Amino acid sequence: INTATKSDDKGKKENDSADQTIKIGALLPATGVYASLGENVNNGMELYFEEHNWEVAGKKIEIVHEDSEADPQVSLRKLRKMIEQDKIDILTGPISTAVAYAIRDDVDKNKLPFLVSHAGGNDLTRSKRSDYIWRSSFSSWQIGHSMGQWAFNNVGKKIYLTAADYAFGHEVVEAFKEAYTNAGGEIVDEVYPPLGNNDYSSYLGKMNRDDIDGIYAFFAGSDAVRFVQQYEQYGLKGKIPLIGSGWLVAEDVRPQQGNAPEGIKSSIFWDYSLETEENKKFVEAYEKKFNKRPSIESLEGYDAAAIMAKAIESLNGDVSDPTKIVEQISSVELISPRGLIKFDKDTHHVIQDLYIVETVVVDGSTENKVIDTISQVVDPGK
Amino acid sequence: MSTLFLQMMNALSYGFLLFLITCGISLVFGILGVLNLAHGSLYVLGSYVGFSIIMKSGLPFWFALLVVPFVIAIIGLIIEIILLRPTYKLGHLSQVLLTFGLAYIFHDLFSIIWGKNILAVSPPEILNHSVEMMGYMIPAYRLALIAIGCVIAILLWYTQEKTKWGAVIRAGLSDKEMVGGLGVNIHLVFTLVFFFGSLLAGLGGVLGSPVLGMYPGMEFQILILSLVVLVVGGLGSVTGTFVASLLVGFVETFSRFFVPELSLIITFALMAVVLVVRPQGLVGRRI
Amino acid sequence: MLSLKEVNSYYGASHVLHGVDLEVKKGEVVALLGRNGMGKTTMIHSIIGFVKKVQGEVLFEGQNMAGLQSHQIARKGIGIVPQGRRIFPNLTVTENLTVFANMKGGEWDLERIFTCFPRLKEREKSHAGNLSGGEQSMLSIGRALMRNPKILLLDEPTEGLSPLMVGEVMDVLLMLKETGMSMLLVEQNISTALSVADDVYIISKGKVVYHDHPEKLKNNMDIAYQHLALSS
Amino acid sequence: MEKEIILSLRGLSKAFGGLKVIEDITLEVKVGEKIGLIGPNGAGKTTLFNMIAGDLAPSGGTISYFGELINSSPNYKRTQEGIVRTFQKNNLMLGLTVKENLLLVLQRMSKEHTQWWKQAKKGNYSTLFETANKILQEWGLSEYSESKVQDLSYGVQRQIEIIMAVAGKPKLLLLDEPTAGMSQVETDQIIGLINKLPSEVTIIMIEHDIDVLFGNSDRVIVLHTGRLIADDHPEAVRENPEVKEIYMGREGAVHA
Amino acid sequence: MRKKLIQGILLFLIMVFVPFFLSLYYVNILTEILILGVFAVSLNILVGQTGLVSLGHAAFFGAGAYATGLAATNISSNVFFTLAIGMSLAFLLAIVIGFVSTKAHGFYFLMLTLACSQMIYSIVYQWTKVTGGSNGLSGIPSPILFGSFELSNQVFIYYFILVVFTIVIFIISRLLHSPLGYVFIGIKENEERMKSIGYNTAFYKNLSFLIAGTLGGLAGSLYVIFNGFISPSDVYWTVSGSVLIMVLIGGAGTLWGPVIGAAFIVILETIISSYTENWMMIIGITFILFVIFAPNGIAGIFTSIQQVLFNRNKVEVEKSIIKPIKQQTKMDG
Ligand SMILES: Nc1ncnc2c1ncn2[C@@H]1O[C@H](COP(=O)(O)OP(=O)(O)OP(=O)(O)O)[C@@H](O)[C@H]1O
Ligand SMILES: Nc1ncnc2c1ncn2[C@@H]1O[C@H](COP(=O)(O)OP(=O)(O)OP(=O)(O)O)[C@@H](O)[C@H]1O
Ligand SMILES: [Mg+2]
Ligand SMILES: [Mg+2]
Repeated sequence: INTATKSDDKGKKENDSADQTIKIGALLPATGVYASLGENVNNGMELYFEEHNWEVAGKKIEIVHEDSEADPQVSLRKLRKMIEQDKIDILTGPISTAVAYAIRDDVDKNKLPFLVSHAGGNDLTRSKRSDYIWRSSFSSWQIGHSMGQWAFNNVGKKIYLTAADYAFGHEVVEAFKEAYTNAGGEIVDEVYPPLGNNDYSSYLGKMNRDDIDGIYAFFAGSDAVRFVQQYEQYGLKGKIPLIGSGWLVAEDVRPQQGNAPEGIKSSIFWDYSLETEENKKFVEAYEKKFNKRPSIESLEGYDAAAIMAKAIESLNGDVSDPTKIVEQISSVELISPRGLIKFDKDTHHVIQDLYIVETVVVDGSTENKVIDTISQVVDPGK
Repeated sequence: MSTLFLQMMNALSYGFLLFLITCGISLVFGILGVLNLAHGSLYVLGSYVGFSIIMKSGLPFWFALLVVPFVIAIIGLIIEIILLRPTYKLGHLSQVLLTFGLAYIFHDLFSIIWGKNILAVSPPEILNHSVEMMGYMIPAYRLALIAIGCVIAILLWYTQEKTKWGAVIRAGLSDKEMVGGLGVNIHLVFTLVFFFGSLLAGLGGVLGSPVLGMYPGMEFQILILSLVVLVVGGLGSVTGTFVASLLVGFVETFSRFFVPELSLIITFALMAVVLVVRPQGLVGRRI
Repeated sequence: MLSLKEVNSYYGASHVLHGVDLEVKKGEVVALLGRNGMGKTTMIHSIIGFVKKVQGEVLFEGQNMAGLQSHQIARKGIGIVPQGRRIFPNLTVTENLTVFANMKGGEWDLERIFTCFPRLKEREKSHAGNLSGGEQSMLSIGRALMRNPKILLLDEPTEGLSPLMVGEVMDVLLMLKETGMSMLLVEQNISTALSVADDVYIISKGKVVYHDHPEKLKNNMDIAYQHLALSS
Repeated sequence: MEKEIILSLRGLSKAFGGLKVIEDITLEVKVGEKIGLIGPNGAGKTTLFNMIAGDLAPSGGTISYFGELINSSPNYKRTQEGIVRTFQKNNLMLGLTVKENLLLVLQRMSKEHTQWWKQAKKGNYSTLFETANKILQEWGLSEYSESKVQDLSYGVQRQIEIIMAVAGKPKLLLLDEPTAGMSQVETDQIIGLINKLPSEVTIIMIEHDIDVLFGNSDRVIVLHTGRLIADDHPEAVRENPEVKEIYMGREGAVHA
Repeated sequence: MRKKLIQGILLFLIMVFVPFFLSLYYVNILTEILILGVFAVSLNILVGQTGLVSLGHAAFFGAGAYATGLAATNISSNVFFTLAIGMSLAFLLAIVIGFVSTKAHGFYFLMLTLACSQMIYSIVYQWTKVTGGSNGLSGIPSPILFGSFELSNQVFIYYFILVVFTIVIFIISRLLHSPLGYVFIGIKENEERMKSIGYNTAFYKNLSFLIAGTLGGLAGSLYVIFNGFISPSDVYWTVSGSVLIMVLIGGAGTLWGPVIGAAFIVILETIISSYTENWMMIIGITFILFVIFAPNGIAGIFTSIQQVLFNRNKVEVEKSIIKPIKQQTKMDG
């Protein structure tokens, strides 16, 4: 049996070098709560490869899509399919951190280069680090930590913490807490509503107190919509400043929030409004192709595609050796729409700028505006 | 003291929101005995159609409130006549499978038609502000929900208790054939009740959308939430669902306030406790 | 008024009634006798439309009812007291009586039922499922009467009734007969059946094996026993 | 020798809410007695059975079985100890065949039922099959043995109801209107078989068919509005004017 | 019976040779089917035999999986040890949940099991220190069979799981036709009457719940052995829902139905979702077609085909013992 599988392995390699297409596996959710994130990452990748005629270093690029359903069990099944059936050369995805952790061992065992284009779990580039896993998006730590000092300087000395009760929320808030208290701030209290909570009124009631200078919130998706709306409806807006991660006021949730997010300040590694050449070009192309604004996940997809393309290029299209692929990925350095990005070779994690963004009302609807930059944030890796 | 008052108001408004979401399934499952797992989907469909009317076509909220329930009710009607009827003689497990299949189909239809993004609906202009009560701001829309909830509760209670419809349906549940033998077209009755159940789902969908919004997969959360409220109240009576909605509203709101760590577990714990103490729910009739 | 011509009834693949002919004239009480499992209930159910597969003609006031749904059949003026009572256990006694009532042109109303069966009056607010067996039988009869039918199908209406109540029910039936109501009565107690019947049928294994005037049988019960026992 | 007392009720009563259904019944039954229980509809006969069999908890009073208080013993335990009842309203495993219904009774008594590794059809179990076949044959129901109960006519289901109880080898058999819904031919047959049960089997039978009842009881008990109003030899009860008045009615004689 | 045994052995041998013909990918899918097959078979004891429709079976899967995962990470990764730990926790949980929920009937039972399993879910979800919270428990070491013989290869794991699966199926096939199995069916048909016949139905319902729960835990343990991770989404009620659907689609109350159902769902989902994003719609339509055209599940289709092809009497006896969907489960309480 052993020999059978081994020869199978060899077959794979031979096939690939003969083949003229490079297969990229995209393990992204197409159904369920995270479906829109998956769709946006996909769009970003497609935009990039379309701009390059789906060709890199003379080889055709093919994306193999599999619906992860944001479910680790399903994802693992799909991953195995992509490895065995589709014989993908590089993997990207997967949105959900739980999925990333679940497939980590199989990826590692199979020596499959895996460029994480969205999944924040700190451990992925810490205790669960693998030679074959590199992350181009962000870590929870980067998001939370970046705002600590800033909040102490610009918001106040006493802050109330709140986050959706799941690992991502906790990690972000922990990082913020660390930075903020180190800076000298005091966390007055914290509360963790469950993920997918539909009524924040009682939590807001707890936060509605006079002895705090602000609220730091981590919510995303429908939670962000509801939280920010109810923050306004229950009269906290204008009374207690709200800060948080960029997902609180992300491109794809703001339209649903009305004018409620006005004045929220958040930290994030890209914003629609960034005034760089690269970003303007990206935004324009994206809007032309998809007829809607890019979201941060679109950018993540776009960047991931760019990084993979760069790596393949420097290998002249020879993707037969996975160690070489990851080596090349690790050396990619580029000016992306989000600014300069490169990899930290120790942690396998991206080094990037973080922006402090304020939400303002322009012509009756909200826009984000970059008000500060924290440059080249490096995840500590432990 | 006044924070308690605020939480009371929150609990009340949340409770009524729950009632608006659950009254449809209370009618269809609690009273008609049809376990419709696609009920959450009908609710979400109501929200989405309402979204198209209000946010896309720019028509007034009230117009959507009037039209959408009927659209959903007609869709419910078609589902009942074509798909559900044959399952009545097969039993509940077949209904589980069938309506779960429907929910799957709806899930994909939603993302094909309305995309995968989160959507929200703005409340009607006149309610799009907050009212100050005892120094606290309370959204006017929530207060309006309390009023509408009361009206619907009374209407439902009246039809169930004071007309013979409730009795005919209960009779049909225990012996459909015999009801036919006594000259009542029980199929028609079932279809009508399903129609009204779907109507209420649509109504709940429109009314709930400014608060809850909609996103892929929401239907399953709504479904579970509704089922929990339904069993806490007990199957078979709108009164039970009403009581349970308020109870769940209060327990959830106050537990969030006092012991936020437990909020994920609290509804289910409440349900478990109620069922262990009273195996047929708070107000449930033994069917 | 009601006549069955060459009726064949099936449950799925099993053929239960084999070419049955039967007639109930206006104002007549027809008794249907037979051992257990011979097809009496099937016959009643074929008339009211509970049996799905019925071939042949079931004529009511000259109109063929085969193929109609049971609620349509019932609305033509056919009342039924089914076997096993089949009252609605989760409805109260009053609900059982009133919900399906048809007051148009009828003489039976709640009050009258309660005078006939005072026991029901005492239990009017109870759930019918809590009634005793005999009380349920009364309720089932009352429920059928409340529909003020033109013809009554009675499938062992006296089952579980005390002798006193059997007498009362028989009185009611006799009185109904006097007012011109037609009835098809299935009964196990032959003498009770014969005390009201104008015509008697005995069926065995889904076929009519005997049809005559009750007097014939009254004078000679052995005939009845013979025909009844024959089937074994 | 005086026969042992199998069942003794002391001050037994039952109320549903405010409705007193059984009031202060005291009664002793000796082993092997055949007792007829009559009373107008709603007198409380079935309720009394429910309490003896453990399907209903009494509101007051005691029930003793062979001198032992069984008030709090659950119904299945009483059945295991020999108190077996039939139901006035058919209560069977409708989706199973007649034989399977019967086998469930037989295997319970054979104590084999907790064995999951044995195959029902093999070993000892085949003797159960034979017993089942024998019983069905004896009761003239062989032709139905493989039919699902739900496909049978009402009267046949009533017969199975009785077989299920008799097959349980009762010491105290509670028959609730056994012959209701049965034709006369079947009634004769069933009663004949019940009479063939071993003489030490105690039987209490509720029956509205007074021919059957008076013909087969050593003692008749009359219940009226939850109270015991007569307890005597059949002939004495039959002549009792109060019983005539409340139970038999004018026509009582006609049926006799 | 003997014929069945020979058929079973043949099937087992075919399964043994599968890895020689199929690629690792298919072997993996097959392993997953076997695991979910065990899971579905265990639920079938409740749903198909005892008539207790549970929507909380994932709790046991989760209990088995987490216990196995934690034991393997922290104590020893010997398979037998971790399996035993997983099953023991599931067993204990089944005692508690069974005690609470078997008191309720029909739909209330369903909702009570749902409530209990959602509480387990919350615990798993929020007890981050132990369970890893929403990120799950990953990096669980490969199981060790004997001494230092690691089941590192997917094919070895397949064989191990195949053996366990075979044992479970054997046990269940005995149970299904055993006197105890009949008692369960009797309870499904008419619990009240079973009491009157002299069965302590509360005990038997708990027993059935225990067997089902423990085997459900076994499935969870196998899952961890196979995948090396477990996350809260595997304890969520949707998992209970999908295993219930496997049982229904396959044919409740039959031996192979649930396994076939598991295979059907896994294969359908895997294949279709690779071709279209809208796979849920196709699966949904399949469910509906099943209800309309094959209300007795796939096993029911087989029986009908057999009936048409062969002498029908033989099958009929079988069928009447194992009653498929026509539910007596009074969900209206
Ligand atoms: N639902 C059914 N499916 C299949 N066969 C049935 C069904 N109902 C009745 N039968 C069969 O039809 C035959 C006639 O039954 P029916 O109920 O008409 O008898 P009956 O004369 O009313 O008997 P009883 O005196 O016992 O009520 C019986 O052999 C019975 O087994
Ligand atoms: N669960 C209950 N709740 C309320 N009342 C009940 C309940 N069970 C029985 N009763 C009432 O108690 C009385 C006695 O009922 P029971 O069934 O014992 O009568 P019975 O003597 O068996 O009559 P029958 O000869 O008609 O069967 C009836 O009037 C009935 O309505
Ligand atoms: Mg009959
Ligand atoms: Mg009685």
